[in-house]
Amino acid sequence: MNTSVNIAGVTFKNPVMTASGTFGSGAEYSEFVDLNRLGAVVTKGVANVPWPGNPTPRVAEVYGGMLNAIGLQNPGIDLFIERDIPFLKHYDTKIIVNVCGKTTEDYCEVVERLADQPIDMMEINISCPNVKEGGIAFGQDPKAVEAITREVKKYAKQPVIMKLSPNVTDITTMAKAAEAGGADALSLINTLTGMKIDIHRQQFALANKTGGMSGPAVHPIAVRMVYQVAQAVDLPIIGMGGIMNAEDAIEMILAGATAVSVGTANFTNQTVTTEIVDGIEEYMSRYGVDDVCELIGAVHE
Amino acid sequence: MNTSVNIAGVTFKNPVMTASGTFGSGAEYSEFVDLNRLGAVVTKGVANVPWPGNPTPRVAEVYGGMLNAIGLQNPGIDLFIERDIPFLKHYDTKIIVNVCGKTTEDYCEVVERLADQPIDMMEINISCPNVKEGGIAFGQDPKAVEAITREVKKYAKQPVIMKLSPNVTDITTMAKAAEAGGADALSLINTLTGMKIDIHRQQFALANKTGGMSGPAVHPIAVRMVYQVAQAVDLPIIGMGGIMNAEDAIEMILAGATAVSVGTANFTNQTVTTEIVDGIEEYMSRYGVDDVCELIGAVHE
Amino acid sequence: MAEKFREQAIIIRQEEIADDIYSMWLRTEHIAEYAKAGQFISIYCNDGSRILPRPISICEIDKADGALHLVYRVAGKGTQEFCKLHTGAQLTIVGPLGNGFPKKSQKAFIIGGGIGIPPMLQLAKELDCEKQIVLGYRDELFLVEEFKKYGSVYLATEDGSAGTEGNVLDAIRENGLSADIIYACGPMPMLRALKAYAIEHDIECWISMEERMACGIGACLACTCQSKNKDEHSNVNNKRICKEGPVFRAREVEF
Amino acid sequence: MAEKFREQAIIIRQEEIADDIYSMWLRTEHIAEYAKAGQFISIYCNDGSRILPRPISICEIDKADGALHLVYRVAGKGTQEFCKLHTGAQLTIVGPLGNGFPKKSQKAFIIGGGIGIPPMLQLAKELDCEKQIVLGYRDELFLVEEFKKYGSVYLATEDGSAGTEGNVLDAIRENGLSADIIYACGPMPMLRALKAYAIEHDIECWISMEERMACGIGACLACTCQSKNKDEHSNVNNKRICKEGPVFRAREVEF
Repeated sequence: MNTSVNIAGVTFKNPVMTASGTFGSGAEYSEFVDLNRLGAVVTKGVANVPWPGNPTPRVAEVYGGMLNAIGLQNPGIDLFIERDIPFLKHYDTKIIVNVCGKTTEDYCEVVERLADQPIDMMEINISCPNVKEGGIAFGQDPKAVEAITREVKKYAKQPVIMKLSPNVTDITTMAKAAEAGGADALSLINTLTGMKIDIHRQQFALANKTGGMSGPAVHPIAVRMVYQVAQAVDLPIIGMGGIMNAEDAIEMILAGATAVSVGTANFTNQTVTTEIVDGIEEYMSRYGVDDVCELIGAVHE
Repeated sequence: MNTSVNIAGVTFKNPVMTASGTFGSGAEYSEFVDLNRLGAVVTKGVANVPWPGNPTPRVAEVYGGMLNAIGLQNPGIDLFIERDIPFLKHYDTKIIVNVCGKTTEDYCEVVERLADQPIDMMEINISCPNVKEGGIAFGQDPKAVEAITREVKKYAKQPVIMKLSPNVTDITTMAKAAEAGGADALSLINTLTGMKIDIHRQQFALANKTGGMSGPAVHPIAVRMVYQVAQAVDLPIIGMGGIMNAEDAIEMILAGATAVSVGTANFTNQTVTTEIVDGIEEYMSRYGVDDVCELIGAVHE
Repeated sequence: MAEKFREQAIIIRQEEIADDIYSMWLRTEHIAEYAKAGQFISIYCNDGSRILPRPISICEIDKADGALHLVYRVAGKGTQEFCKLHTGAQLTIVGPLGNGFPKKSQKAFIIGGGIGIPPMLQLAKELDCEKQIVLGYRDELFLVEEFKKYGSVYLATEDGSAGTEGNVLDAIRENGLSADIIYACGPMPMLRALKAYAIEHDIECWISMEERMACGIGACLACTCQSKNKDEHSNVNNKRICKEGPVFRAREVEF
Repeated sequence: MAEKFREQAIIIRQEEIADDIYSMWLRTEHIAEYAKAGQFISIYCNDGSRILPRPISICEIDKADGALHLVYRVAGKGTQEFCKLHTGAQLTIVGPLGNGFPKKSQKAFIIGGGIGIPPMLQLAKELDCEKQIVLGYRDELFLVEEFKKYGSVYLATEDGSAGTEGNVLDAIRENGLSADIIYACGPMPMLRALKAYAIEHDIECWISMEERMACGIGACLACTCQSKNKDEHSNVNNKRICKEGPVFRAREVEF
């Protein structure tokens, strides 16, 4: 039985990855999960310099999900290269580094620093506000998506995954823009912007007022967008959004994803990633699927 | 204690309404709920002619919510005027008629037929595909939103509520477009487009492939959009999206809604609407709120 | 206007009577009193992640005891939740819903296929006529003894492990059976075949249909089926299975 | 690397010991064995609509019996769910999490305020020094008898119904107490006042902090607090309450 998948020339032992921001750089979860069993670890977004993030409360639970406004707190690329990459190199898994920034220059600086590092791919988080363009997220404007993709590709030595924001009218225009800019792969969906209000204190549950919504509540929206994007572009897709178990992961693959990222589910069950690896294999044997690639986009009417 | 609210000159005994499409014209739920206790009944979308709707399956349950692709099946305006309006006139509640169409002409025809009817307001569902514009929904293009609002207002004798789609990059541009077109009020959110795949049959759960997602899972997105729109325009807002209880309703009002519509929750609990009316009153007495209007947009940092 | 109730029902007992097929008796306050053969109830999950009711057909009604007998297949997470509940556990239910079977006096075929078998039991009990009960299974049998109390029972199994190898129509032919009216519930292909059989033999045929539901009471228009003629309520060629159905004259519906 | 476990714990018993304050004893496989005073566990809800764990501080540890004592306030739907569970019910828990209190030998103030009182009990039991236990309540008392076993207990209540009318510092002053080290858990204003008191009297002060958490193990960076100096892990002036905390030297954190 083959469970390995190939994305932009990189081979993953299985299609199960961790979603950026939910798994740190793997150290904390390595107390519960054998990282060697994962297709890849996608690290928390790293910027050119350390970011302190937002004030607390940074998270709030919502029905079937959660809101987060961590504010991309990260230790900066220097410490990341010195500490986090060497840590992950001890494991037999692929390393995908998520990159965030406030300006195109920020992104390019990080990508350039990573160019000669022993990592397998980079994932560009374009849901960050573009401070030079009045704070609208790069990922909400097709021109900005194409431009940032093209710029980043100039400096990248590893294949580049553009991570799309779902807070858009038409996800396929963003996917096509990334493709036009030279993206090697796409990942979606990032979080949906939500809000929670404490009716007793009549205050926002998050210090940041709004937060990114994730968890099983957003899964049907993620599946729809992955399906639409798979129909619209030729790039491989890493599907994510509310995947809580193998069934959700397989649903995402059937919709057109070559691999999946598991995020919020790690908070509910520390060992969910390896359970999903096992569950996909069980599904394959139950239905006589020899190669997991046969499942990619296999949904039909 | 005052629980009545005013929207575009119409006074509602309380801020609790039914969400279009979930409550028919009230007949079925009148076996469980005293319609006289509701602020308003918002009827299922009606078109100029009868619509047969989509093939089945038309609904699928998802985590904390549901998908629907009913396809706006409706009996057409003639039978609606002859049967449904007279039925509702037997009750001491306000009547808001939801209108759908495939072209601007369709909408205007229905609005014109309703002009001399004893109804209190009209709600225009602009999430329907505009068949003359390649099927993109009216509600996903600000120019189309302003244009359809302006056209409808030419024929309307009752105040017009424009119902906004959440499947957009920036809900405030749609709200401003409706305001520019002369809308008297806004209602939001309509459903979010989602998809579910049956991994065992490897088929779409809905005959229509995609469906509109509703239920508590979408509530935080609805609260966020209601808050954003309340900051952006001066129109009264009817907030809806995953309201399951009085707490959710109050949260929506604190975010800036003058009234709320309860939809999917009716499927979970047939008497939820009147329970929410009671729950809002309990909240008001507990916190010494004399007038429910004091709660509108009262959220603070 | 039919009486409908929302109640906290209490599980009297529950057991697995075949692979993934569960038999549950519920004590109700009012629903059993008003229920008719062929109607169904909505059962709500206790887990908040599942917000829609599960429509479950009524297998038996014990009016004296105010109890309902349900026999259902575990088909998803909701029924998975129900089957784990024990005596004394509570379930929120709404019913009775839909219209039941008419009760005529002609010589009758009472036909059930798979999980469409349970709803025929109460009808078999109530019908006062010559009853030929034809039950179709994949392999494992259930409720057969219960049906034998009310008429002559003929079996069909896909694997031939019991009765006629094949479907219910094969059993009817093999046993040379005939009747003047059909009452049936089961998978679509079976219902299609019975509709054709009824037209061919020019006999009355009543079938109970199934579809994904949301409200269960006729408001949401999710569970429609196509009707031969324009429906009075919908004003199009659609009928609501939860409201006008689940029992229809086979000739009235297109499927 | 500290041992952490994910287990199905079983409720030994649970009772409401004050208005909305519940006392629950859990049997664990490994967690009690490794737990230290001042640590916490994550408790998961059984209802699928709630996906995040509830961090609950450890009140007492019975290593011989492999049991944990938790005393928590019903503050939302999750704790509402927990408080309804009876003996024998199962809960998924993860722990022990965070770092506990250090155990010094100087004359100590053990100070708890409100729902910050329970985590001080195991420390009171373990500390081997002169202990002055100061507990602050709004009105209704709980766990007082338990604390009396381990030291002299001084009370403060907002309404004056017991002990000193006011807060824990009022009780310290009214009773003319002094100590060389403070261990404390409670509301922010109390912790701020104690930090100031400790600086003023130039004594060591250890506080246990609280914040909204998601992962509970240090990965998600939700439950941070500002640190005086740059934190080694975060590389900014933030520490993770679930990982570097919940117990901090008061001087190390800004709040």
